[in-house]
Amino acid sequence: MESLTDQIEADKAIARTLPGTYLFDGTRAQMNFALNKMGMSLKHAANRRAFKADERGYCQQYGLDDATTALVLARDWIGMVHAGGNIFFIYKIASVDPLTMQHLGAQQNGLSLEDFRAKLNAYRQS
Amino acid sequence: MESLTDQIEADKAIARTLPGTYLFDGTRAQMNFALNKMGMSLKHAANRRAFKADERGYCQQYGLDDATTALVLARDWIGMVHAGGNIFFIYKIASVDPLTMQHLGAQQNGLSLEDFRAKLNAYRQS
Amino acid sequence: MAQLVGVMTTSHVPSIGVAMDTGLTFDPYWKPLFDGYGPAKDFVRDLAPDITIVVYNDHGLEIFLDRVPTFGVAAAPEYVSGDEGWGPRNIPAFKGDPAFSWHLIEHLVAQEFDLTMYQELQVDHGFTVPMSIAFGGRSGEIAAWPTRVVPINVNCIQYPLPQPRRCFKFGQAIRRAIDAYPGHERVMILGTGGMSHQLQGERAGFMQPAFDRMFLDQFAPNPQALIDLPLGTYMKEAGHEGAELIMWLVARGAMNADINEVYRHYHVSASLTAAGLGCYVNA
Amino acid sequence: MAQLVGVMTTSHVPSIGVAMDTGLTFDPYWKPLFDGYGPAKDFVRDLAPDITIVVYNDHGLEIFLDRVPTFGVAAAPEYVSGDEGWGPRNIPAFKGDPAFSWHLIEHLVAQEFDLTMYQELQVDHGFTVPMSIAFGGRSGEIAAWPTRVVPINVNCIQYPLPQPRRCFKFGQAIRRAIDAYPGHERVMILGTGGMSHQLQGERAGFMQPAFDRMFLDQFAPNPQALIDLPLGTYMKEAGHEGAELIMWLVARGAMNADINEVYRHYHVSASLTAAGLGCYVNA
Ligand SMILES: [Fe+3]
Ligand SMILES: [Fe+3]
Repeated sequence: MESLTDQIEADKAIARTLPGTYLFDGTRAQMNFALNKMGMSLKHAANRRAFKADERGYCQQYGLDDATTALVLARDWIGMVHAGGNIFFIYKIASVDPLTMQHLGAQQNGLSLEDFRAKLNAYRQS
Repeated sequence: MESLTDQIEADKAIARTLPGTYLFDGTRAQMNFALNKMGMSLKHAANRRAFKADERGYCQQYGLDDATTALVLARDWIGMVHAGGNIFFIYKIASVDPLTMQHLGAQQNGLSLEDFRAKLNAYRQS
Repeated sequence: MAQLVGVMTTSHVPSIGVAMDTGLTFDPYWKPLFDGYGPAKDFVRDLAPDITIVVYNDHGLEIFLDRVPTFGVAAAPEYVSGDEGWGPRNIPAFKGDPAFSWHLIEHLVAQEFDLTMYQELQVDHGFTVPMSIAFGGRSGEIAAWPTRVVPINVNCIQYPLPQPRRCFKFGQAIRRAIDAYPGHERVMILGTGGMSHQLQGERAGFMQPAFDRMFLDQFAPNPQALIDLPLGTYMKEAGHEGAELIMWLVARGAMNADINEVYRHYHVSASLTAAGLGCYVNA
Repeated sequence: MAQLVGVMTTSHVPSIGVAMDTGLTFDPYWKPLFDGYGPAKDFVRDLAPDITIVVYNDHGLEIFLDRVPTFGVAAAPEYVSGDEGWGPRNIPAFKGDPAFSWHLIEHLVAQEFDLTMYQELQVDHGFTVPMSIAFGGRSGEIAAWPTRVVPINVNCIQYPLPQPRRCFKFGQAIRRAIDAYPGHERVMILGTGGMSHQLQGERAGFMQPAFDRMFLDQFAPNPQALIDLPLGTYMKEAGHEGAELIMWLVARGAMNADINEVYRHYHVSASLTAAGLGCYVNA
């Protein structure tokens, strides 16, 4: 009989072996808590203004390490995901600019916005 | 067969019919949310200082109605419980003075601290 | 007793809210989607629910990673649209029904669901967009919501998400609680989220209409097939965020075994999300 | 696999913490209580747990009525004593074990427990006082905790509390998770709260030693008798706050059907609370 642990591991293994996918489990949730917390803080308009006024200082205030701060300043979304960013919290950084989820999708795919939109629209045929 | 609702109501009825007991269920949780929220706020030392400096103003800031504010100013613990206060949140008001849970117990019983302690100590015989 | 009069399920996407709030619903990009919502609005208007239970997930408005509840049920007198990072939606506040909510909470905890109970809660696009689709006019416009609401949130942001099987059972328990309510309220459940989409990683933009159509085909007649799929399979076939489809299973669990599909709409895509919608009544 | 090496159960009362932190444990009022803790400290020292799971309830430090979880499991790297209103206790920080905590969380959600997952959490007297009793010296003094910890909180402040039956099952599920952990850690569970006490209302100060003794007598050989009691009965017999005894049932659920009582202590009273303590190992 398959053990409970085997079931859990098998379930996670499916998501973990998907290309370009980063299962947001406990391991990732711990990876860069500070980055996600900084993103969450931007739900407050006053914090968005403070971030805009001094992005680097704001990142330091939330305890981001230098590498992560550089990713934020560069709006390197795929880099932030690799570094433990959760899309819903880093999206709040994007919203300050403002960028849409399509911009984030395009950059993560290494595509121009136009090409990424074409890719999305191509699903209409399927 | 007893329905789920009957079971729930029977269970609550036991606690609701106990003398001097106020089952802290949804009904009571709604009754005076502002009072409990004000009590909760006193877990921050800065808020305790603000409360001490201007108790009435602090209560108003948290939206307490006049009757509840009067209970707070008078340290009328049983009155606060009757008005929807939860003991763990109003205890934070007491801690500002500071009073102990024995003071709150005595006042709720209508006893002096000495008599209430004697009542507690009498259990040692049982 | 109160009565479950019907279920609507729909995807929730921030940009659908933006399209409604900025008058873009007749725009060529959005028109096919919004045209498809018309019959659902008629369905909901005819249901005329007194209470709408909205099963949704929070996306970082009220829930951060410091404290993630699996299931939450709210019992506040009012809920407002919160600021997710691009300002709150300019829509009326939602009126709650604390008495009904507390009844639900008591009956769900008694059935061994380990809820988080809210007395204060703001709601995000996961809640407000489906409400606008269901109750608003062509462009989501509305002066006042014609229903009281109960927000029920389900963890979809941090693994472990609740299993599909658990979500279905949660719906069954909600139904028992509705049936036990000593009023005559008409209750609708709005199941939200999905369908296939992925927002994070190099796979962002992934959709899979074939899986979504299978899900829609099985939803009414054969939900067991959907409950038996592991979460990993949802993430594989519907995308990392497409696992939100577990919230449709909460709504399905609340219905009879036999149900009728009244209406279905499927549109690829609303931004990165394959947008599905279904209207169902008990047979 | 990890091993459950033993269970200690104990009441938790703020004033016990105050007595320890202000050097009153030899005071005539407190001495009989602290004398009784000695053998429990020996028991815990011999168990030498690598990990201690502390089942406790928050009393308004981290949990307010805006958002009350039924069950929470924490996975933080560190936990500190928080300020409940009279300043934090001056004790060392507690080291967590995130890997073990996440294992527990995954195995509990898979067993259909609808947890709240914490990555940040301060702990209150419900947690710190039992830890000082178990691991500290005569007056609770300690330079560093000799164990990693996992805080598990249970709603005891707002009805509906989880049923005694559900708490016992929660313990059973925790045990399965411990047994499945691929390490060699020695795990202790600290079940806290109770025994009879009531803090609110004209009935404040109520205690009932006869009920507490019955509970202690049945705890090892016949927990079913305790699980079958409704919550209302706990409130009647043990007081509105005495219903915290459900947390002892979580600890009991994690043990074998057959267990041995190694030590028991019962003292009336610590302030308003009848203070009980038990040490148990699997038979
Ligand atoms: Fe979503
Ligand atoms: Fe307690």
